[in-house]
Amino acid sequence: MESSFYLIQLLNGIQYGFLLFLLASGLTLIFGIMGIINLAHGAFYMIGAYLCYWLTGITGNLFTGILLAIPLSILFGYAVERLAISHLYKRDHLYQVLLTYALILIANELQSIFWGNDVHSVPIPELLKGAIQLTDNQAYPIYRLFISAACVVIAIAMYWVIQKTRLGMTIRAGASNREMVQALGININWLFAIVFSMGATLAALAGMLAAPVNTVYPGIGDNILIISFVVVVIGGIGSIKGAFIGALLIGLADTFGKVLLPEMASMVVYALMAAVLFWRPQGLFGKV
Amino acid sequence: MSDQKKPGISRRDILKGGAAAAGLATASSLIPTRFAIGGTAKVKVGILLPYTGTYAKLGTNIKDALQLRINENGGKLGGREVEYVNIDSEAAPPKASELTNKLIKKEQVDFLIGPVHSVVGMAMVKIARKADVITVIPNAGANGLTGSLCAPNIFRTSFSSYQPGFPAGQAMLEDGHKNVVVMYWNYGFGKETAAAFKSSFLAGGGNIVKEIPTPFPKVEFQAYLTEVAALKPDAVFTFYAGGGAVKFVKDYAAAGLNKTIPLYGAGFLTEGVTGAQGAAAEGVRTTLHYADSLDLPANHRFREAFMKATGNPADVYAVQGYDAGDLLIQGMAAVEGDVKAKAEMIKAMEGATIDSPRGKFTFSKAHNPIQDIYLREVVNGQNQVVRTVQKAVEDPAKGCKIG
Amino acid sequence: MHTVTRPIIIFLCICLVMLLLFPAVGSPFYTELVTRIMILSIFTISLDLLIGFTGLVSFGHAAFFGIGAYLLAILFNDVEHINYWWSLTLTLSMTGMAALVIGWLSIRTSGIYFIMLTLAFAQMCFYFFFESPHFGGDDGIFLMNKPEIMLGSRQLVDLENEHHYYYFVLAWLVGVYLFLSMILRAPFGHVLIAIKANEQRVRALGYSTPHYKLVSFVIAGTIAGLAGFLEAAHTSFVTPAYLGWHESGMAIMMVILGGMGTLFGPVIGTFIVVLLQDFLPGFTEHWKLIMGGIIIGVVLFLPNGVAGLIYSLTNRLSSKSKEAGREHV
Amino acid sequence: MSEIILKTEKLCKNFGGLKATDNISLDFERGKVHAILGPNGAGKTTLINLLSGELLPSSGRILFKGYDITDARPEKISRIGIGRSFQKTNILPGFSCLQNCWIGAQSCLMTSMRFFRPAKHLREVHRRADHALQLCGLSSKRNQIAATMSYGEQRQLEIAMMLATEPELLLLDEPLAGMGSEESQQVTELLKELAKEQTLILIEHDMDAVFSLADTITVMVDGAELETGNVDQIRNSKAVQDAYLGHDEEDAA
Repeated sequence: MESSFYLIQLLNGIQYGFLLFLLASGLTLIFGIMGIINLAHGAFYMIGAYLCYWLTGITGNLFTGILLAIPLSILFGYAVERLAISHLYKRDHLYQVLLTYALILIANELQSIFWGNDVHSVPIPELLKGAIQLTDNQAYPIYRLFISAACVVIAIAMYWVIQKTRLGMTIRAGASNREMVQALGININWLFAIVFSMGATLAALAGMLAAPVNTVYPGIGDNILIISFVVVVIGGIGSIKGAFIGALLIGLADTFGKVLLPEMASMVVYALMAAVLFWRPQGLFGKV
Repeated sequence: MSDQKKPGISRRDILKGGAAAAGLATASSLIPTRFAIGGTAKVKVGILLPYTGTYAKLGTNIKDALQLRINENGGKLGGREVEYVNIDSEAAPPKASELTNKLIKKEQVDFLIGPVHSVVGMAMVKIARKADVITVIPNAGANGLTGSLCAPNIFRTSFSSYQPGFPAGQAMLEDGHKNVVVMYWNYGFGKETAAAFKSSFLAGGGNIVKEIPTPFPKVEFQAYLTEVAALKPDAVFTFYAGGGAVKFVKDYAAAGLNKTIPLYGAGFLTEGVTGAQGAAAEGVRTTLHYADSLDLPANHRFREAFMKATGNPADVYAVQGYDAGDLLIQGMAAVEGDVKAKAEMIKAMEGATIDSPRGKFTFSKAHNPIQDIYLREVVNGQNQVVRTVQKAVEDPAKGCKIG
Repeated sequence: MHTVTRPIIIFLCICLVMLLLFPAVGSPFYTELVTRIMILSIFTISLDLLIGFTGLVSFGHAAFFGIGAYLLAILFNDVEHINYWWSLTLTLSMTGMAALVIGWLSIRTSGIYFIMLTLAFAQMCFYFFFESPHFGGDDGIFLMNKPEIMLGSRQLVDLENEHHYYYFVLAWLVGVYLFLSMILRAPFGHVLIAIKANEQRVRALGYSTPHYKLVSFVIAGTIAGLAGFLEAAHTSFVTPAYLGWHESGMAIMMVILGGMGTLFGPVIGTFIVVLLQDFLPGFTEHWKLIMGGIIIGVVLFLPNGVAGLIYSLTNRLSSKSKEAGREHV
Repeated sequence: MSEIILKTEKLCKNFGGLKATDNISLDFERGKVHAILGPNGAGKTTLINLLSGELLPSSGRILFKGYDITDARPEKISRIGIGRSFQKTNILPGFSCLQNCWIGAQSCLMTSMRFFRPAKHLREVHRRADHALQLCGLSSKRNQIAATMSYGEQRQLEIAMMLATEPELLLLDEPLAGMGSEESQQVTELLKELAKEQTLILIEHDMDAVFSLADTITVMVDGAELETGNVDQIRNSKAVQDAYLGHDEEDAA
């Protein structure tokens, strides 16, 4: 194979990595700051994808669809946090695993009731429909580049919010010392509700952005859940930077695993995770 | 997505379900099926299909079409009323044995219909063979179900993985494609289809440039498409289905590959999903035992009736369910509703000719349809028949010891 | 640390008698269903040894269930006369080895990382069987013949006979229960429970806690393998789905619903969950909605599970004779 | 001068840029009570954690009876005869008093990997556990669940668990922390009793208790050793008064 082949694969890997980052960033936020294992992350992704399909269908435009779906996701995340998650902060991880597992069952049934079991697709807006010719016979869809760009923008925005704003400072403080934040007179319940709905919305946003390339069908959430966890754990729980690096690593490992080790393509990712944790049990950028 | 709505819905469903369950309980307690042979008692048809998860749509269509066919027969089998026992298989293999047992031992059904998922089918057939319950498989395509696992009481109205795969090799050679990349989901169905394709394609002098199995049920194809682009084959043969098929066809078109490298596949690539695939599916050619646009009276009749009964357009899965109903009708008619006369009924079913929407077909010795395979092309979102590739394709039924 | 009080012993004896009598009154379907529940109970009890007693939340325990089942199906795939004792020994020792390797790698981590690492290994095993061309892939693999339990030349138990198999599995369940309660009563078990309560302190008292955790992990894995062995011998059919994370999740659900940290809790939990799965789908198509609601209810309102409920009931009943009738687990 | 049981050589521990332990070289003599004093944040607990293996030092060495134990983990340290108690109560709350001590007594007897014999049949373990309870005056509470005992009793149990391992050297991290005067008195008596036979390394805030118990005192400030000497030397040291009392005033302010 010529070098352009590997260059394009590199592009594929990075692009997949960006998408994985978007999936994992919400999870690591909730993981790291609230100490909650949110198995329902995939359910939020699924809900985002379906909301996008539904609202795009109504409004006829992907962007208005997404703009309408975001506040709905925020509300939904907030409701879940208040009604269910907020009772679990002092409890063992085990109960969080279980409760969020139950949320998956419920979300999947609600999806089946509201939207049925068909496979749907979301049209790509005219503006982003084209493709860039890479080789004589392969083109790269502009929408994929748009997703990558959106992921980078979101990554930078998250970095900015967490490092530079007052909210971010409170969030960081809350992650390291819950009592201290409370002592400073900040309502920790309110803070956690914000973080959770932010995390849920990020997952839903990933679902929305990916909907036009991924199609929307029952069970999409389950497929991305485990891989998101792998990214978060490799990067180190709670580390946005770690999630970014982890996502790129996984994206590249998965892409090149498929090309170079097709027989074991699915195992490569898990083997990478096991190797990283063996070497650094707390992940690449995790705190001890 | 409201949490307010949730209790309302579940309550309503519970009430509905509860009433149905109560009705069912009284019915079965009043009429002890076991002792009543012939006229009075209802015939119990156990249906094990997925109604939740990825395969839910297939399960629903098969069930609706099966009941449609029996309702066309006055809702009766061999003159007896029919009672359906529906169980959601969840397409979950670990539960398959338990759920099959539930139908056979607890509900004591006379007939078993199902499943969609081949692995569930494996477990189910194994039990059904032992319990000697007449079983009609309306979808699951694993070759083994009418191969090494075949039995007198097991019938299939759908296809074996061999059937859409094998003629595809011939079809692609006829279309002039000699150097082909084979891509498929690396699981039983995909592997069997690809193997059948290869056997005819290689025998006809074709050349397989590369075989790319992709992990099932993952839908990240970008790396593979880059590989295809670099290999520059004449065409690509694929096996994907459901959500994976939509994603694959769209990704293939988005990468611009459809302009230079024609895409072929086993029929499921464009079955029931062309709406979601949109323009990307145009020109994709697939082989299958059915096409929506088949110009046969039976097909027109069926499609109209199905649309009227369910409000949904029919697809190949519905056809398979419809034919399963037809097979039951013929079997029961031959014994006039006496389910105890198994040998006689099986004989009648073996000899049945099904006037299917896909065209008339009969059964092989292994109880798999001997059917025509069509080459279809997606035109304006419709699978149009290009030509009949091979008439009366029969599964070789490797390992089958009956007949 | 839970103690087995006298009312609990009476309760367990009643349950045992009911299980002994059940095949006489139950229909063939329910006899078989209870057989399956008892097999799953062996699996969930073994998980409880990790979750409830050692404090290791394994999210990949189904891997060992699946490995046990697969080993039987692979190693003895077309053997005509499978010697039960030999196949059991071989299967369990190999499952134990797998647990040793996975455990050794996982136990270095703790908390969330342990949860995720066990999940990762289970997924690796899942994909190994799922994509491997040799073991049937996702179609699974059949076991052509059932093991034969011979004593000399006489057949001891006929595994083809549902009633025989029922009592055979029941005997295993009781055996595993007694084995684990013995372990937990022994010094080793005390250390495990202490590790769950406060690992740092136990280390400071001179225990090499990773060793204890590893031994516990291997025991639990081997017993899970036993359950897988029994299941494979029962259905003669093994698929990769046995190793999936949904199965691991369901097992955790059963342990918690029943009450972790008690050995009988998981058994109760398994009965409840499987019977609900049997019963609810007849009620509504969207039965998983109800299942999800039940799980949330348990998490929020019944954190100690049904066993916790039984304890608080019996404690209220026997609060006066509490000191007298106490025995340590 | 009697035998040196424990020795540290240029022990350092850094957390990031912070020097929590700065070049500590101390000798601890067998049979003596060696107290370590210092204001909050002086690095006393870090030092104990280094000695007990909870933390690994950044540099320097620790020698126990001449053997290098610098890199040993907590379980190893405990096995070779160094017991420790924790500043925050660190017991097994669901266990009874006796069971808590059992766990301690069992550890060095190499019987813990026994699977089948019920724990209560092991006579030697029983003897040790009982002895430890008796020393700490908890014999009457032996069957009480630890979580239900008073704070003072839990502190005593903390020490009893350590004693059940029958260590040669005891590391006590603020055994009097948070106690009322009466409880405090009791524990001080217990420590005096222990001091007759054992070697103690004691971290304590309570000056009176330290002065009444200790044979040798080391004062630490900002992770470093300020001064080491007997009670009178320390009491009269100018440097100590400046540093320690000065800090105290700051704290009060």
